[in-house]
Amino acid sequence: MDGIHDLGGMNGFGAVEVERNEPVFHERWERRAFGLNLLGLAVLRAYNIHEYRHAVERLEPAHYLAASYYERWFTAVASLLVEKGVVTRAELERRAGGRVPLARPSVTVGAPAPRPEAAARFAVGDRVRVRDGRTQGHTRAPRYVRGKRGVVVRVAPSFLLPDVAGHGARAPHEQTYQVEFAASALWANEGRPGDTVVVDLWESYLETDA
Amino acid sequence: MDGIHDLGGMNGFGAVEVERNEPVFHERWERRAFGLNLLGLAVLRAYNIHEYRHAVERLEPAHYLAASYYERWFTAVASLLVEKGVVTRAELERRAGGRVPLARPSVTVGAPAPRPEAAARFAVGDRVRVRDGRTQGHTRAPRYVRGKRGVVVRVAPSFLLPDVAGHGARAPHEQTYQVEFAASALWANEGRPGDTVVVDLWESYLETDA
Amino acid sequence: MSDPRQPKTAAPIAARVDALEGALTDAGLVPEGYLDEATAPAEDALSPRNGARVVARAWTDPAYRARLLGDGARACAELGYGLPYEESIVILENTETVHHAIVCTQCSCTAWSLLGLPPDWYKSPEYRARLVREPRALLREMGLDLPESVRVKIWDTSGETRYMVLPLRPAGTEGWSEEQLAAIVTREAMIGVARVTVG
Amino acid sequence: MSDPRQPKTAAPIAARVDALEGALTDAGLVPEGYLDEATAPAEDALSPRNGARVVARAWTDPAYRARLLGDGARACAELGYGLPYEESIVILENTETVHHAIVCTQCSCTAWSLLGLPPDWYKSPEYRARLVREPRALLREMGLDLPESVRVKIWDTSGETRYMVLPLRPAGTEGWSEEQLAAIVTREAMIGVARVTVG
Repeated sequence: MDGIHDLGGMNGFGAVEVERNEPVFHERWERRAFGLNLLGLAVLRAYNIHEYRHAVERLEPAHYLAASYYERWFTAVASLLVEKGVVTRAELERRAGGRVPLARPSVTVGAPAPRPEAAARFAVGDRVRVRDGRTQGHTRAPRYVRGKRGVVVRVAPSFLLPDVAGHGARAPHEQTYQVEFAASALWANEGRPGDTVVVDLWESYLETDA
Repeated sequence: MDGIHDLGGMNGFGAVEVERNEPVFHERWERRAFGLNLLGLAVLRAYNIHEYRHAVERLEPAHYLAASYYERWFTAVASLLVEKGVVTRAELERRAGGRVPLARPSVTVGAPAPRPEAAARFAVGDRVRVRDGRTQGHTRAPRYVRGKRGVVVRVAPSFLLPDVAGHGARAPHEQTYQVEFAASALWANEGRPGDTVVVDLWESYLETDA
Repeated sequence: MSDPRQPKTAAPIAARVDALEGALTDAGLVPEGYLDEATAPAEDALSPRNGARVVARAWTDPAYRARLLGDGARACAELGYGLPYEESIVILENTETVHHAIVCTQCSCTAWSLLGLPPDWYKSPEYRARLVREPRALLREMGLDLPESVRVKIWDTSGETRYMVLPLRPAGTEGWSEEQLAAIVTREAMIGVARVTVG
Repeated sequence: MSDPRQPKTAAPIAARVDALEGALTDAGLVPEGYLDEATAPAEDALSPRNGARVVARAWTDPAYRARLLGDGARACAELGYGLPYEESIVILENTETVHHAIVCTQCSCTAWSLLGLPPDWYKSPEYRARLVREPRALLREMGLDLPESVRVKIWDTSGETRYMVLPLRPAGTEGWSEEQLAAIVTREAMIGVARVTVG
């Protein structure tokens, strides 16, 4: 989905604030929220990591930007556990004594699973182009590289295809690649010659750059 | 700029709520905010409409999405009047009895003014492509048509080039065009054949589609 | 703004607006009565009733309709609408096979003189984000279910040209007066998110 | 969410988290002590000290450095780091002419086992938005001014592979022990937003 989470290259954001001697968790609830996701993933097995990422992306855009990292984290976990029928929103709100905002529902069942390839289609040095496909579901091809041309710099392992797995469907493993893009190809005159961005992409995101 | 304001085609937004018998202004402050912008534009002449639009775009992204229309409107006006030295933020905050969030500063002086063309370069029926340029300043080429191919359906009047005028610089008038894009060209498989989107674009945003 | 661990609570918006008005007034920069006078048209002269009158005339006078589609500004001026806020206007004619709708994805531009100041739904991020990408689904949610045979054409008000939709005249209005017709033309129909209906 | 005229005030976040923990606990879905045990590594085993030890070894043992750059996972395992959260790891070697930095634009993925859970600045929209587009300006703001002669290479953690930067060993550390060296290697340097410095 072209969601608010896909922040790469967005303008209008200010300074990065670095906290000195930052603790791992700032408050107790952050640690509990962290743990509840581990519970949902590893113990309850109510959802997989791709569904979790997609649930974060499905937060209301205004909520996404206003919330801290662990509030987004909690909201995704709570949303999935409500969607999967493990808990009800009514119970959460009764216990919390107020509103518990959840993610918006998924609007698609996800991409159809492509037929697995027998072998990696691309090799190091191959010139590729990122397909300018669109989905309202989960994907990991950032908007800023869609339609852009790059070069494969590493053939990485195969992994579950997020576009399918993110919707809880049975997903194939698919080859991934690190693809290097010239900054000048991504950002026109802003990109400095020689500077590059490397993005990790699944094979079905790519086509040969003819 | 690739800002939060450039919402066309973004996913993750929900239902459009239509209010029955909606008043023009819901509260007195909305009307006053509306009037203060007319004052700044027409009486004080402290800024032009393009600078105003750019100031709205420069709101912190989280503030932009959380604020109502007239809160964005007010914030842009207040920001410009502070930037132009008409009022100070300190005075506003003293009078308001609290924080008055403003837009983030402009990060560029804007695009250089192109040499004005003697005549319209494109005609109705011409196939054009939207340049995939990037700016961190004001522009009115929405992100969703950048790099896309369309057809000129109307040669519209010349207007001040926002990319220059939005930064308070002396801007040339430039030819504008209504350009029609196939929905399938913009949104891949999501676009229905026959459906189109028409976008109003300045001449320097366009190049001949060879 | 993005870290709620450091809440930077803003003053109430009404207090912020008052602060700016007060600062400008005390600096002598606000002419006496200006804010009332300058904003009065927003609740009066700038009204969708203007567009509705233009539509009703076009429905009843084929020659006017032709002039309106050929030169919208001149045809509006004929009815006394000078379009002070619109330097360029295009009237979009709905037909049995093409449906037009208007949006401004980057802000909320509209033809104030004909449609009035835009309503909240038009200014919402939801409408701005979705109309260009999923027009049929969004229009259906808003109550307008378009048949497959109709092509949808969305106009994004990204420049200085403004648009108004000339809706289809509904059946059952044969012989109605211009005033009767104007009374059923809604702002929603002139933006393209509704049909004009009778009763 | 976008209309403050209808404020939908949420319960405090701590109360929301407690509500979920309580509901799951009362439903018998939380094994006794699970939340404490499962989260303990986050403040202990998952630490940038691990990455720092790997870096220090690579600085002092050229053969290890070669193995690390060839097969990061195996070389980390040599030092006892099994990388339970990382299925694929790539070590990025900074040189006098290439500077690497890591980001995750779409969420906040990182190599937990080597770098620890990521800090707030890494997870901020500001860092995620800006690093891929204006790396030099952002790194300068963060205190790292790179000369023109150095190429900048940003790695967006968009897939399942994780990255760690192998920083340049600073001058003035000749003869230091591995432990001394590990002590000056910061998480920021292993993400690529800082140099390793002495004193």
